[in-house]
Parts: sequence; C-alpha cells; structure tokens
Amino acid sequence: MNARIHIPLASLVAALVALALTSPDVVAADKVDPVADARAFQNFFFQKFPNVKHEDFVNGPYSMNEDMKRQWQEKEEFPPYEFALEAGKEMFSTPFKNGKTYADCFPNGGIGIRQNYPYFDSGEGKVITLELALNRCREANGEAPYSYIKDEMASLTAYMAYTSRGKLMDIKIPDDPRALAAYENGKRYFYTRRGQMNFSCASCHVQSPGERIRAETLAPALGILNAMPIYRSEWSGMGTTSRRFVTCNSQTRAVPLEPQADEYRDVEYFLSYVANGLPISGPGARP
Amino acid sequence: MASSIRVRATSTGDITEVQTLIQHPMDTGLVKDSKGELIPAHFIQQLKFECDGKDVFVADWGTAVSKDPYVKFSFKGAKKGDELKISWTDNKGGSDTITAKIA
Amino acid sequence: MKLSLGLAMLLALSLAPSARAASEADYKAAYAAAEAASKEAAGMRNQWTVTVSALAAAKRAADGGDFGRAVAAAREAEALAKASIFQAVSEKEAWKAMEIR
Amino acid sequence: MTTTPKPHWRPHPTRRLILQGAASVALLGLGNLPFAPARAAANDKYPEEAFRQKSEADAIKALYGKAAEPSDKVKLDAPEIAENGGVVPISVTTTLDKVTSISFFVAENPNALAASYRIPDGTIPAVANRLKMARTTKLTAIVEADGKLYSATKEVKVTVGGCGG
Repeated sequence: MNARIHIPLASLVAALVALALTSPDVVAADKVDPVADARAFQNFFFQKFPNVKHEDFVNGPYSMNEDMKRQWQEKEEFPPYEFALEAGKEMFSTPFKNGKTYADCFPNGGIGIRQNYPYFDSGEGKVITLELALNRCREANGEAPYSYIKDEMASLTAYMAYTSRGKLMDIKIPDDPRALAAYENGKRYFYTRRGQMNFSCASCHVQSPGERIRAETLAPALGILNAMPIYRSEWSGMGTTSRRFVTCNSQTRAVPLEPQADEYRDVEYFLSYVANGLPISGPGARP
Repeated sequence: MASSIRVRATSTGDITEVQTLIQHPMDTGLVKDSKGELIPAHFIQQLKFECDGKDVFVADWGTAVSKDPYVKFSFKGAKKGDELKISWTDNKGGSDTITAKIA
Repeated sequence: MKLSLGLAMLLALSLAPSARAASEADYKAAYAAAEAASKEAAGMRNQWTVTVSALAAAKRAADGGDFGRAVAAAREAEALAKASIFQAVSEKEAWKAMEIR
Repeated sequence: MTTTPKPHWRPHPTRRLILQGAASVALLGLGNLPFAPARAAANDKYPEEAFRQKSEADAIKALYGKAAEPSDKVKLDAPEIAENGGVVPISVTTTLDKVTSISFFVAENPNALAASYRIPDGTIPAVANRLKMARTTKLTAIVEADGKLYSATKEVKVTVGGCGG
C-alpha cells in the first residue's frame, strides 16, 4: 500500500515545486478591482463559448451539452424539486412558536429578494448568505437552526429562489475595505488548489467546463450558483450551496470546513458578484 | 399531510393531458444503506387513473421506475371540470389516492 | 562468484530493516510526528482526507499489535500532512497564476 | 457499483395472497365499473410473474405469451447518453390503432420488465416516464395493437449506474 502512495506523492511534490518556481513574477499586491474582475470573468466565458447565450450559462452543464439539455427540459416539465418547493412554501408561511414567520425577518417578506444574497453586513463586517440569514431568523425567534446541508434548509432556499426566478443577480460590494477583503478572500479561495488531487475550483469550472470528470459534465463557473439550491439525481435529493461546497472539497480529498465557514461565505460572495446581470434560475435540477 | 401525488391535468379540445409526479422512494431491494444492510424493496406496483368511473390508464410498475416516479399520458372523452381519481398501491400494502379537477 | 556475492548482499540489505521488528516505541514516535504535522495542516485549514485516514489506519494497526504496519502508516500520514502544508504555502502566491485577468 | 448478491425477491406467500385479495377488492370496491369491454387488455391483475423474469425474452413471454416484430410505427424516444442512470426520461408514441398495452424492457437491468401500461379505449397510445438503468443497455418498447405485438429498440449509454448503492 505505501509504495503505491509514495510514487504519486513524490511526483506531486515535484510538480508543486516546479509550479512555484515557474509562475510569473507576480505583480506586487495589485489593487482589488471587482468591477474589472467581473468584466474579465464574464468575457472569458463569452469568448470561450461564443454560441452559448449569456443567460444560458446559469444552466450549468446543460449549457454545455445539447443531448443533456433535452433530457433536462423534459425533466423540467414536472421537476423532481417540486416537493421541496412546496414544502418550502408551506414552511415559509407556518408561524414560529412565537407567532412570527420568516417574512418578518426579510425585506419584502422574503419574496423576490434571493438575487441580493449574499450581501456584506457592515455592522458585522462579514458576508451574510441566504442560508445564514434563514438560520439567524430562526434563532432570533427561539427556534433551533436547521442543518445547512439537509432538506429543510434546501426547501426554504428553494422557495425563496423560486420567487426570484428570472430576476438578475444583483450583488453589491459597499465601499468598505472589509468588504473588498472578503471579496478578495473569496477569489483567492476559488483559485487556490487543495486536496491530494491538487485541484482548485478553477481547475474544473474554468479550465474544463463542458468536459467530463469521470461521469459528470463540468459546469462553467459563470452563474454556477444562480440555480441553487439544486436537486441532484446523483444525490436523489436536494442540495444547498453548503452541501455542494462540502462535497466538492471531499471529492478533491480535501477535508471540508464547517458549513458557512468564512471561506465558503466569501467564495459564494465572489462567485455571485461576478455573475451579476445573469438571471436567477433556482431551484435547479442537475444530473 | 399533503398527498404524495402531484397531478396536472389540462384539457384542450377533446384531449386531456395528464402529468403526475408521486413522492415515493421506489427502493429496488438491491441497494445497501450506509451501514451495509440491504434496504428492503419498497416500490409502487400499480397506479390507476379513473375518470367518471372508467379506468383511463393503468400502470404496472417494477423496481426499475425512478424514485419520485413521473408519468405522462393523454386521453379523450373528458372535459374541463371533470374529476380524475388517481390511486396507487405498493408492494408493502401502502397506498394513496386523490381526486383532481381537469383544468 | 561475483554474481552470488552481489545477490547475497542484496538479500542481506533487503532483510536488514525488517530483522528488527518495529516496537511500540517506534510507533509512538512515528505517530507523534505524524500527528504534529497533521495538526499544523489542519491549523492552516488545508488538511487532506487521506492524511486523516492514514493516521486512523496507523492507530488501528497499533491497537491490533501490528507495529510494523502502524509505523508505515504513521510515516505515510506524516508525508501526506507535509505535502498538504507545502501545498498551502506554495498556493499563497501560486493561485494568482490561474486568475482570469 | 459493487454487484451485490441478488436475493431471490419473493414476497411471503400469505402476504402475496393478501395483496392479490386487496387488489381484487380494490377493483370491486370501484363498484360502478361498467363491465370492462371484451377486448380488455391483459387481465387486470399485477403481472407479478413477468416482473420477476430476469431476461427480456422470458419477460415478454410471461407478459404477453407471444413474440413481437419490430415496426417503424412505434416511435421510441430516449437519450443517447443518460445524464444519470437513476432518472432516464423515456417516451413512446405510435400510429398503430386499437392499442391495448405498452411496455418497456431494460435488457441489462436485474429484471428486464421495467413498466407496463394498459391503454383502455379512448386513451392516446403514448406514454412518457422516467426509468432506472443499471448500465449501458438495450431499451425495448413493445406496443400491443389489436392482439399483435410491435416493438422498437434503442441503445442507451449509461455512465453512472442508476441503482445507487
């Protein structure tokens, strides 16, 4: 067993050393410019896939493969997330023990606001995601928080996403150095290689969208969170953004962080910001 | 508890199109759970659709039908407002039934 | 003659390390080193799942009294932990190479 | 997907009798059913025997008791590569008339017969559903029209086995 491990391990270390030496001499800490980043990010995908309609990127692997798109459209006639959606709608209107409901915690009663999440809370100085806000609402009303990766959270976010379907992603970065730092931290996490596989999010979702990794067709990074939460046939169940981040980590053999860790909140902030202008299409169905 | 059957029946002219999605695990009996034990077979065997007392569609299902099964068909001879009775029974004797109005 | 001499030396060499069976003390030392490296990797929030499973395999082998395998697994865990530390350090700057500009 | 030993699935005899009893009661319970038209499809009972057959040929024999001939009047629509073996959208339509039954057979599944539909008079001979496929397989749709069997087949590539586990 260990002989087999040593060979790839040695080659891995060698590769890392080579990469460190050859990487271009990085420009001294360049100023963080989210607007330019977002434009460059979107243009990268628009040029790499010229015949994919811009708003189609939010459909993940289905924007990359016609045969799969047809299967998806057939599924969308009566989608498997139908039950989660209805459960979410019911939970949203069922009052807590103290009589309040989720509507009291959110602007506009929580309807049609998903496109503004995650947002930067200057009071707390951190990014607040929709899942975090929902659990905080529960705790503020004396209810136990839900697990971030289980069905209840998926049903709630499915309903809130559904009420925002078609609205364009609209994430703001306030003029606050801590907000810029959170955005930058998210960008760094997105491009940082991790796990024994030595993959970063970009290795799959920027360098090879549309190609297959084993049996799965990779989604483009642009608009990859617009369809959250998703019903995955592979999980035969709903998946929140947290569940997706945690499983992606373990697939590269990196030990996942706790759901809603700062890094996850920041990478969700980065990925949502660069997808500004693309429509919300959640809840989604995926292979 | 809400019924396990979701149905969308829309009639255009003389043809009524019926789409149904049912919440059911459809376990094959060949799959192991995380503890390595076999999950016993649990799947819908028969699904019946009836309109004013007459069977309009009967499905006999095996273990190869997907989880949360979906089926679509159309039939003639019904109009808006008619009632469609849908019922299923599974191999453990479980069952559910609802009646829906054709839109 | 020369050939058999070479063979004999090779044979002796390959037998030497396993001649002295790994003792519990060897295991404890190897495990401590592996655990320290693994803690450092976790501290940098860049732990690998294979490091964790190698450490667990080492403990299981030791509990079963097979210190030879336990030491090997502990050494492997240490190597994996060190690789993940190296990865975290080098990625501090290397990530910029992949950034879409 | 590790191949698990196939337990011989056979419900406890008395439970099967109860099931059949319940099924027939349910049918009678429907009471005001006008006597089913003479040319009713295969009997109303759940074709237990057919679902237990392993191979496609045995399943067809158990269900219909006769052979099918390929016909281009049966249009089978299925993906070339299933995005996930657990949820494969499949549909069939036919221009044949006096259709009484439509069935789907997945050759490589543990049991070939996947689903069988009875089409009473007045129902359009077309069905869409979602099936599981263990691995890349031949998919056959059979339509029983005026007592004769017509079939269409298609190969569906499956990358992720659909049966979980």
